[in-house]
Amino acid sequence: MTNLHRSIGAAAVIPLAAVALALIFPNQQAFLAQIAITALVVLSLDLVVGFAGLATLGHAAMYGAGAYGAALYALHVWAEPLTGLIVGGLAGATIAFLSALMLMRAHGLTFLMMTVAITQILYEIVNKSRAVTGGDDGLYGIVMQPLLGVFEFDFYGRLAFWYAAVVLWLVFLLLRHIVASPFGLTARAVRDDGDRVATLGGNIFGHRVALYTLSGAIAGLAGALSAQTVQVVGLHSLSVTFSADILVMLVMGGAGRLWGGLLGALVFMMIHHYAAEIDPVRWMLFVGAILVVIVLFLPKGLFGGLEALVNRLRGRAPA
Amino acid sequence: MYSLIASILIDGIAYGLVLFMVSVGLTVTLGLMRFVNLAHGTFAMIGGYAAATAITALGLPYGLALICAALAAGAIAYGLEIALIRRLYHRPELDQVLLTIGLVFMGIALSGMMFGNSLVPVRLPEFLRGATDLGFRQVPTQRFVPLVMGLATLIGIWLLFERTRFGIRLRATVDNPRAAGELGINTRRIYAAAFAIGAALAGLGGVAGAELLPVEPYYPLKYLVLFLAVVAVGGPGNMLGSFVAALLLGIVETAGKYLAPDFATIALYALMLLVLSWRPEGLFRRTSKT
Amino acid sequence: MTTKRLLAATLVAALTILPALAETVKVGVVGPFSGPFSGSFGEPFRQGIETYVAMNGQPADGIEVEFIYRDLQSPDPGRARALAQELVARDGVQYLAGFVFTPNAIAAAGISAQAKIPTVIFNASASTVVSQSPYYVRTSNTLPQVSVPTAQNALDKGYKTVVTAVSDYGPGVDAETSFVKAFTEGGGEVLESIRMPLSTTDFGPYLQSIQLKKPDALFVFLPYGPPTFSFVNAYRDNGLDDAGIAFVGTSETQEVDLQSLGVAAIGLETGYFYSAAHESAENDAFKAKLAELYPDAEPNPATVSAFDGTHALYEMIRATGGEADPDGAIAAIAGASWESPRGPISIDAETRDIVQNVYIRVVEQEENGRLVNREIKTYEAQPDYGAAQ
Amino acid sequence: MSALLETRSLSKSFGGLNVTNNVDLAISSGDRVALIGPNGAGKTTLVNLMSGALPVSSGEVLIGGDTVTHMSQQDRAHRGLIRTFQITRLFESMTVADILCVAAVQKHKAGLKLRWGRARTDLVERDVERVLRDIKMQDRRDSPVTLLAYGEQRLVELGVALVMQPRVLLLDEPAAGVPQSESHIIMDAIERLPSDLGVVFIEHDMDLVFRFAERIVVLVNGGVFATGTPDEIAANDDVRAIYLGEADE
Repeated sequence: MTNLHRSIGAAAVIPLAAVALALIFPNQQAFLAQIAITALVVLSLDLVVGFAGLATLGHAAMYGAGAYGAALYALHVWAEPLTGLIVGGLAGATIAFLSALMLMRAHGLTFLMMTVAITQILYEIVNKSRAVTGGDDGLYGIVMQPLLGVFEFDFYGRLAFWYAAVVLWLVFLLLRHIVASPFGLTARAVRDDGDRVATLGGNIFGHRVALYTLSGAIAGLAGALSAQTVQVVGLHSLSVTFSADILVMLVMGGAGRLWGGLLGALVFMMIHHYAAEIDPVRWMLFVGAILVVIVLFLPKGLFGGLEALVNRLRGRAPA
Repeated sequence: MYSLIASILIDGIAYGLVLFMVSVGLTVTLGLMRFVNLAHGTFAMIGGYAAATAITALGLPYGLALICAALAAGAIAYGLEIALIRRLYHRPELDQVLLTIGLVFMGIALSGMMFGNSLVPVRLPEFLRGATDLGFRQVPTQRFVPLVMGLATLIGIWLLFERTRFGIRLRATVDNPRAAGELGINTRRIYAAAFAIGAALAGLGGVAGAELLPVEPYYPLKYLVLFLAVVAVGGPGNMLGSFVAALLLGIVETAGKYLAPDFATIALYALMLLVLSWRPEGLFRRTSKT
Repeated sequence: MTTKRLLAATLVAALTILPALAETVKVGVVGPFSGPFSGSFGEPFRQGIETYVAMNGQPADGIEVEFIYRDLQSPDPGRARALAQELVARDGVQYLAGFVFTPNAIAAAGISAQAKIPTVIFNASASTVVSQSPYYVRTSNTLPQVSVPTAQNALDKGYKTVVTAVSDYGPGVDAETSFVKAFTEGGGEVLESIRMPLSTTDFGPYLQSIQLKKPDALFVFLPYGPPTFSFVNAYRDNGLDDAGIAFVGTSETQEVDLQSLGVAAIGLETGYFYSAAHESAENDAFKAKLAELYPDAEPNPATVSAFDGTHALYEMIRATGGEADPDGAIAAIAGASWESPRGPISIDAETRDIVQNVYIRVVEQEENGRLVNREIKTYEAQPDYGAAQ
Repeated sequence: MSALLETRSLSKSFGGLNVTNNVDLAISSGDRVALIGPNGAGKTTLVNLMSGALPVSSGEVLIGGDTVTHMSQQDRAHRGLIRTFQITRLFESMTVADILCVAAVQKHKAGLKLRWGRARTDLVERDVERVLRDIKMQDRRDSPVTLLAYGEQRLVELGVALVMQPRVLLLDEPAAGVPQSESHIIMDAIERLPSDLGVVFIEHDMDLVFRFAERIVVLVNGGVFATGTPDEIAANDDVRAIYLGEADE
């Protein structure tokens, strides 16, 4: 019973947080939509970094694939959002699957640099295919049909936020389920000691490919959300810089925990946004210092720190 | 035809040596010490600013400015090692990523405040400016700086790591810190010194490469991928590997520029993918036992 | 239905906010105030705005302008849109300004068009940008605008063959396309067009292979900062000047980089819209005030674009008496013309894009050792040739 | 009936150095074979070759009469060949039950399943509970493995193998590093192994060897030096000279 209560409670956190954010920041819905979309990519990144133990600077490849895929679909095929979302997810999954075949035997710095190489090659290809992608000027002119045929995309970003938040919530619930599944359990084991799982008959390569593809599909969904709500897709979505940003958010929140990714995205985006608002010139000094402080004092990231705090308040020993 | 091949080799090697000089410090900190040092570029940038200041403001000759660059980068790194970095050696790699990215952010903001957000040229002495005629073509005279420094560094590092007590202790320490400590090696000091050496090399590289990678606040992030590529392809911790990798990457990108100008970048990254798929540990494994 | 309701909501919001802010007109300025482009764009934007304000005070009695700066380091359409939305909805800005990168400007166009926010583009240079919102105005330039007269000048100088080498991104491709078109239509021959990846650091090989083709001239477009620095040095150090291959550029010698380029830049010829050495009372006054406010600042094209952009904002604010009247504001600026520090400029009534002189300049060293872009020829009242294509 | 596990002229060399030399072995159902030999004799290498962790240089490995020489570890595992490690390799972030569950999931090839479905109740949990009973660790079920005593960790290492219900079990020094006071729990567990299981174990502790082994294979310099019953080996002067004498020191 308690477990059931707890899991229902956990499932309600995202909707409650979304409502709270919408009330606190009523005039910044487009920014909130950005947070939700970024949280979704960070969540997908956690599958690779936290649950496969592989640091990557190439996650933008799948996000970008989803964004361009959904944008091209909306421009040339059908401007219906939900099918576009599926297209984006498929595009991300395809890129992830193809690169996984090459990547999933590597680890460490080698893996990191291979992801960088793949992302850079995609970036260059998209940059050069100006006729299709708009190159560096970006792909624009996307006008989406109403969501479910009813809700119009407004320029204040209200629908954009709720749309992104609902997708984020559903994906989060799905991932919670997956993390507890045989697949998720095996993922943790593979992260801890992949070779050991092989001696037990586990198909490590296949498992990693599946995990990477799943992660790519989710990153693709996030890319599609971005394309549909921003209505412009730029090369930024395929850049190593973007990959690095989301990696920082994940580690800051706490890799290996789904909540960590969400919290990291929210807190980093907020700090960045407000620090840059207070001092548009020197905010990086402040953000840099915060990262250093987090590493020194919260070794398990923000979520780990939060958990420890809650446990202490409840008078429990930390697990 | 021959002159084309010669040109590819000359430009490729010259560029490769620049790549080697700017990455060699990272081979020490990331490769040998296994600290995920994404702030490597920050130390190169510090070296660049130090040299530029020494030349422009203090009027020092280029040679002395190089020494200033190494000292400034090394000293700041030494301080950071003691204050922050040594706490992170036993922490997960991702924590090291976060810490060094934090340092990079702070370095960007601070250098922008101190030196402005535009690039700062490291003025060359008269005899290093302009072109040198090789008969069939000209090469920039400045490229002799990374050539000489690159070879000197390679030999110097080899001597330092293979032929001195410090080198033996350093290798013992990175291979097995506990055993090294039991043998009476002051592992903390060895680590601090090695980190400072890595940063000092970065500082030198920042100056030697300043013609191609100009010094500016965003330097550490802009060229990070380049540094990492050299170390990964060469095999982390292998000095000779980094040297060969830098030359290889330099030559391949240069060949791309001559033969398929629009696709030079793709050629470079495709090569990286191939090499790393073929040899996941890099071209050269670390020589000492793991 | 929904759109109407939203417009109504906007109107109500505007009406409820406005009385309280009757004297203050807010302008949101979005640009790279930190990061790799802050030196070449963010800082000049700010300096241009503040210099204009220092020289002209407030637009009218009882109207105060407040500039709200928002940092947007790089092309990131999502963030661009979010910042624009927030500035409009939360901060209640009547005008937007800034925008360096084309994708960012296009992303914000949706907000500008739907919320009816007159916006002055300080840089984003793709021809299409201004057409993305009926409330967009541009005070910088487009690449065709400066490349076409530069090609004309190359023809006039008798260059028969040219190789073009541009950075492989939007502005580079625009520059290449318009230069090649103008140069070949004028009877010249383009031997090769090279697009160099944006991440290129070593330009030596490109210049060596260009040398083998022995063109009369080399047309170049590179982004400000490090690429330009490396390229110009490589041009000298690989002996292209000795081989008699003339340098034909546009923004490469602009003032933010010029002193860093050093002696390597002397003699380079470029066609662009502003030189700090432009001789006019307006330019002298502008430079004097800039030097007073920012002793270390170089007056450069981005500063002047922001300076003129601020002028455009003032014109619009004056014409509408500080009230929210987007159509009135645009009507007031479309077709306007004035004397800028760069020379005479006007805003095309149809396209809302800038029409200005393009000057052919050559880099000279002054007695005090400083380098300047000396204007030697003027192509008057150049439109955006890209819009016609 | 063919042997459960067989090697034929199995050899392995690392850059000219022969670490395994023409080894012929056959393990049948119910066998208890001890692999002994001085340090560096190639015992662990032999286990690695049999389990597929290392590629062979020449020779063959057969399971149940089928050649598996070029098969991966996981395929050999599914054919009933399971090994343990000299240094415990357990999933550090997990509890005892989770670790056993990982093994059970692999056994049922459910590693890619996104739902537990019937796997949980019918198969996985049955396997996990069975082994927990077998190794007598029901009370440690939900303990994080890193908090266990080392002897208990070794027991879990053995338990992981038992979940797989192998036909042949390769135990690489099952009691290595376990303090004397705890070693009996390992021995008891080994004693209770199913009688039809073929077991090969590397062991340095001669008490253990002589207590369990029905056959002893002495490896020296990568090759089989002697084979025989415990009594025969104990009586073999050459073995005594080379190995036992050394071990006595």
